[in-house]
Amino acid sequence: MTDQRAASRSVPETAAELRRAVTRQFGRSLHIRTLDTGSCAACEQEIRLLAAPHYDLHRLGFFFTPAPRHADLLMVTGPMVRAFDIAARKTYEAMPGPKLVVATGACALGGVYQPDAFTHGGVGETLPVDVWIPGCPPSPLALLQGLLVAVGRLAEKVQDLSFIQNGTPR
Amino acid sequence: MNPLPVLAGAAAAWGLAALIALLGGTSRPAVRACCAVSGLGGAAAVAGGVASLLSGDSRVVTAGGSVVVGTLQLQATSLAGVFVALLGLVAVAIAAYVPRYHEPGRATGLYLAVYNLALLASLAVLAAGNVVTFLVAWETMALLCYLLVLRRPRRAEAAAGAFWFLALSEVGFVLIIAAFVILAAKTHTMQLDLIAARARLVTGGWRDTAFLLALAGFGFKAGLVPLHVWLPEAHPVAPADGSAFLSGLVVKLGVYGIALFGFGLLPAGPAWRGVLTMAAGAVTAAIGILYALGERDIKRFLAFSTIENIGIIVTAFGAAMTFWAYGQRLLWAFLLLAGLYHVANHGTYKTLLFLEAGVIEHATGTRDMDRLGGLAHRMPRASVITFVGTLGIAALPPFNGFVSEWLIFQGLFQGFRTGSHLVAILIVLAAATLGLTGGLAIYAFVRGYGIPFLGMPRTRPAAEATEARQPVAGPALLAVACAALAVGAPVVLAVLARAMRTVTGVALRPELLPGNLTVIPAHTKFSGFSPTWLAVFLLAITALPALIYLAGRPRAASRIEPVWDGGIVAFKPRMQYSAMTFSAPTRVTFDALYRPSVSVRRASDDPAGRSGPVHYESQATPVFQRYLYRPVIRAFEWLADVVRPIQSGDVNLYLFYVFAAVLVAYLIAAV
Amino acid sequence: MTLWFLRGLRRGVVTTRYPARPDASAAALPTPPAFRPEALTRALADRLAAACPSRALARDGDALVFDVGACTACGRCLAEAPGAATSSGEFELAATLPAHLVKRIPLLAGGGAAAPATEGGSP
Amino acid sequence: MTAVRAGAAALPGLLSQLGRDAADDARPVITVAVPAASLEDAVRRLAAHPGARLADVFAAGGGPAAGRDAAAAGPVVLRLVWGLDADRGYLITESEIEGERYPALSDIAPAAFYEECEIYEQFGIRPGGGKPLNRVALPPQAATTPGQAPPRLGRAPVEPPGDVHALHHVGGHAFEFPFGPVRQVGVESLYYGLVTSGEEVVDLYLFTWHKHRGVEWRLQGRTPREALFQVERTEGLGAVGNAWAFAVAAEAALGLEPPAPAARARAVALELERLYNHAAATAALCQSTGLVIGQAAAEIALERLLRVNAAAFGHRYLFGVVDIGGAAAGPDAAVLRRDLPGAYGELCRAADALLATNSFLDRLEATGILTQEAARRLGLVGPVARASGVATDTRVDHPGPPYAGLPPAVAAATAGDVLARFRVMLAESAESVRLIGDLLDAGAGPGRAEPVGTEPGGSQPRGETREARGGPARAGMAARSGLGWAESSRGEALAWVALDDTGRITRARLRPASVRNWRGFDDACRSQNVFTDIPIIEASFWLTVAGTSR
Repeated sequence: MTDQRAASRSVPETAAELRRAVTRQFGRSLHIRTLDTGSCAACEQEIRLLAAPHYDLHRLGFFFTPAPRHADLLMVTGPMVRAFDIAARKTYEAMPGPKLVVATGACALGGVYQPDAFTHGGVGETLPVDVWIPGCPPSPLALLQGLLVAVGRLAEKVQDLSFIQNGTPR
Repeated sequence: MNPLPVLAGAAAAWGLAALIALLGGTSRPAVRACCAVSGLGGAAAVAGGVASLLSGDSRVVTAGGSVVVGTLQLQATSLAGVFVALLGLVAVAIAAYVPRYHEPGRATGLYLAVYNLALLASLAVLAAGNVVTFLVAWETMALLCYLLVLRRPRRAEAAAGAFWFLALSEVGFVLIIAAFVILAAKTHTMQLDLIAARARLVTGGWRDTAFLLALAGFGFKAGLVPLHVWLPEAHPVAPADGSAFLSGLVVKLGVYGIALFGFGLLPAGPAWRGVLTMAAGAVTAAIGILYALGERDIKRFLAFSTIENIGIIVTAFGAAMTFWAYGQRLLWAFLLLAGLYHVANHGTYKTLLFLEAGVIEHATGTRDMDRLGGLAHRMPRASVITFVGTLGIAALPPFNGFVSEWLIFQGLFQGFRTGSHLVAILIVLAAATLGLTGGLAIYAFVRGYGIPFLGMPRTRPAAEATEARQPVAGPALLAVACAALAVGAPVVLAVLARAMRTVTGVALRPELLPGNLTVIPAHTKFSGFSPTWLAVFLLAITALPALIYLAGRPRAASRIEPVWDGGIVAFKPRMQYSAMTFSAPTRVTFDALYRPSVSVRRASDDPAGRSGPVHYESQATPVFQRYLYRPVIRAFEWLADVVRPIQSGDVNLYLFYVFAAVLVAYLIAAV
Repeated sequence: MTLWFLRGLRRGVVTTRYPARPDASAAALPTPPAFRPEALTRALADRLAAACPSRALARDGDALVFDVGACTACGRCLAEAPGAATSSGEFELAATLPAHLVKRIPLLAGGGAAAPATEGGSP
Repeated sequence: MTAVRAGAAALPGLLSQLGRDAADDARPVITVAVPAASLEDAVRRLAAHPGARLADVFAAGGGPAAGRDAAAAGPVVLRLVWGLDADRGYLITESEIEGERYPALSDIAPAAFYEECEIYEQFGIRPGGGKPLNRVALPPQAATTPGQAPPRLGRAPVEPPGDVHALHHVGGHAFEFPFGPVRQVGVESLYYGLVTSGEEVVDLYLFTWHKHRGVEWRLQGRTPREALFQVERTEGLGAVGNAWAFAVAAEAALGLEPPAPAARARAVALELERLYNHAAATAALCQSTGLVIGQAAAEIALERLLRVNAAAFGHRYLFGVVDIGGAAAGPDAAVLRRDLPGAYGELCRAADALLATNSFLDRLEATGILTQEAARRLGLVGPVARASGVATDTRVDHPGPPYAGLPPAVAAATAGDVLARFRVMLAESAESVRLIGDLLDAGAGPGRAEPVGTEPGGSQPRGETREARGGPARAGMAARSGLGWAESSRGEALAWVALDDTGRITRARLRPASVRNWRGFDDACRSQNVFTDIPIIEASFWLTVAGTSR
């Protein structure tokens, strides 16, 4: 039951606008819900370690919440098994807007599985992804960077990288 | 003003109503007419009851007599006033309820006739001026109630429930007769007020015997544990208004009997008498609510909760008597007042709840909580009304149960004024028991309301329930009464205080109501509160946040989303707490009382560990039936076999029996 | 609990200063490859594409298209062409658009090296 | 490895011969062809054989791999893998099943039940006796909406699953407490049907199909080395164990023998994996008991161990270490010698403090008890089984290189509760550290045995392999097949591979330890627990959903 005007406001078009909305609404504190759509459990382990003493994401104002109702950001791992569609959709819809989706790990980015009868081969086609974090699994540091990029507190770095050794002019 | 004529009017109205029902019960207009008349009678009874509270005891009127029933004497007393008023209120509510509840028909006509006569008989019990009148009225009332319970005699469980009722009622009746006979014999009068006046002629031993007999005898009707077993059997099988009448009034007549002996006829008494009564009450309260938590059938559940409330009232009476023994006249009167207040309150909301139980049963075809659920959406009116009753019986402000229970607690907390350490401790123990009871009562009624009305429907009938054409007026009236009895507490207390002056000769007014709507439990400088202001305050603090929200809520997007269910494919009704699972913790904690027998059948016990259907049963043992009543019944059966030879059918032998009996009688007379 | 408290005090702080300061542990992390266009031929690009188990590499004309997102840093391309690919050492790879993760590496070695340098190299 | 074709009658002789082979440590794997008629009898014999346990049951054939046109359906070949722990060998029985039914194995060997369900879903044949099965891998919508039905390894079931699967109906004074599939933060998706009377757990069942990715189906048509990539990413927290088992199977099929240093490198990785898993389990135990400080201490240890992994092998979770015929990466012995003691020391200190914290131990003691009988009956493996007094450890019972040289001491307990599992894990960690030391002293490094014939397909463009998937081959009595096993941190991981003559996989069977041990989980939960104990029990099992629904 979303009236159109309000909907257009609460779900911004561009990720940049969304990030501004997030910063405006939550200041610098954000609550994170994770969603495993068929990962190999390594990504989950790395996400758990984010709260461990070595990385302690609370110092950056991030918190984990088990209830999507309280979540502002959804960290999705795994290649989005088709059997999981309902749960994924329910979880995303249970989150209040504005909300961010972070595709986490190579599976979620379409690296390990190809689209077929079992999986979508990535979360991109099921959920509106705002930030993509590569890695198999992405290390906690990579995850931290991804989260900071997601809330616009760190500039995206990869788009300026060429992956050309000893920087041949691009 | 003399209330008797008014009460006579009520009696006449009920007689007339009975007649109308008998003649024209098959036609809807006649049923309506019958109920209208019956309701008028009820109104008259309310008026008469209040009048007798205010104007004190009337003279004893001898309304003629006959060889059969002895002289018929009537008196409107202040002690009975509360009960009379309650009788009237219940009658009005039921009169408003019946036309929509019962389909016209011969059975209905008969039933309504019996019901109105039962009202009449109850009134006679309360207005009885002498022993014979009382006993005759009492027995008539009991038999008529038996017929009420037996509305559907074809049903086995109906017959059984009705039998439990009648059997225990008769046993009680014998004890009551004995009690009255002792008093009448020792005071050489049948007239109740004279018995009260000459009570000091009765020597201590006889007096205590009479009281104990009365306590037991009326205890059967009031439902004191372990004499309570008929309530959960009889209430479910009676029609809703019938069980409302049973719980709302008939059990109160038992309470009236206890009050009559404890405060009217034999006020003076040793401390142990009060302590005993208090203990009986406390035990009754605790066990009643614990058993209520074990029930799925709404009516059985309510029946057990009635037992609990009776326990609370009797505890108050017992404590009052104890205080008298220690010369605490103020607290004596105060606790009697509080107990009577609770009588009125319980009569109100319990009647309401039973009537609503009837609505639910008609709308869904079941009384099993675990087959209901989600009725709040389907039956908004019923759910609101029931909610009021639930708040009342759970003793939560701003409704009436809270006021009277608060007063009772405040009275018990002053046990230290007895000066005796032992007794003080006992009274505080009783208070603690009532505390536990109160807590469990809230738990029980969260369950009793939440399981049927909230959540998702557990069965198709519950999902398709509708409250169109279901009675509303009666319960609604009682809901209003619940609120009025709380908000209008100062007025109620003023009236009751007036009555207490008549009954106990103690003037409570200044200590009780210093004005400004506060209520002081008997002694100033102990505690005090204002039910009225509390109600206003509560309304304010609930309304304020709502207003703030409505004023300041964001105009932006607002979505209504389903409950978060962990992302499962479909959230099913079987995934909700049921009545039995909700109360499982108590079954675990108090398993010594429940003695549950658990049976589990699960596919996963297969050695291969295959998962599949599960069935889990945890049945509480009916302790009292099994360990108390069954042996007694066995013993009587045995006894019957033994004495059968006496009844040989030989006329000469019978003549000899007569001779022997006369001889024995002479000998007793001579001694 | 005092036991735990004291242990905690003795243990001291282990928390990283990232992102304020770089974190030393990042050095040991597996990272996507970086390529040397000078060493890449079409044939080699095809071999790399075949060797990549996660389809992160593909040849498009005279460019090696590298999808960093699909890369699992498994190192098989490094094993396949030690001269042409090395570990990039980049782990801060979060992107706001999938397009940002797709890189075109010109094939400057072997046949037709000059022409694709402009066409293939421009992003 | 000896492959024998014989009837069930020859079994006793084979078993005795097996014992002799075991004497000279030949790692015997015997394959016996048992006709379907005498299968039941053979199962009885083997179930009665001392020290024999049914390690795995799986099927092959029954139609073209990757389930394309079902016209070409051949007979289904049913394989039972028996771990003959006393005789230090494995025995595989092969039976061709014609028609829809085969003798109900789980009536004789209950351990076979889960696999019976799998086989029904994947190959459409079901055990006789008509007992209901459970849904294990394929989602319900696969049954209801035929359009969505994912491909199967064999042919689709003939009977509608509705008649075959048991209904989870809860009756009486209990209700189903739904938990999942989306659960706490940072845990895998899994659905618990938690049947409770309000207090104690009456019953518990698991739905794991939310994560079924059809891995075994994916592996078909790939070369073992390509497949290895997928195998490692099937159960990330068991990457080395599963990859090793798979590699051993492929090596057996290809006739490869990894060089000794490479074998030791694998073993180092495997023990490191065991270490960090047990550290992670400790952290999870603290979390489930609400002991946050203990959790932090354990997580410090865990993080340091993962960093040791990264420094020694280049990957925090040791992906890409195992290779077909050897090890792709070798340990940096210097780094290990320098950092491992410190990291392990963290774990020891955390463990010591935990074992001195009564509020913690009280939650563990007598919680989630799993009887020895149950552990045996359900064929459990690894620390879970060992904590219940079933001391199976393939490193000792079926020693391959390098464990034949330096056998570990098997830690075992009998209590079978959470505390026992915790203690077993701690003891194993100590043993792992010792083993790593010995392995490094013996010398461990990367290396690879080149196949006798050149291994094909290794350098083919992906596109073609997509086409080639499944290929023409029938995975019936495979020409080249092999069985592999490894003692992963969760217990015995098994793999079986059949290759066609181009060296591509026609049927690959992965059986991570999680598949077995989840079956003990509900049993442990039902034993006198209230439902706040369930997270503790789950942590003590430390299984992955990814491993069981693969």
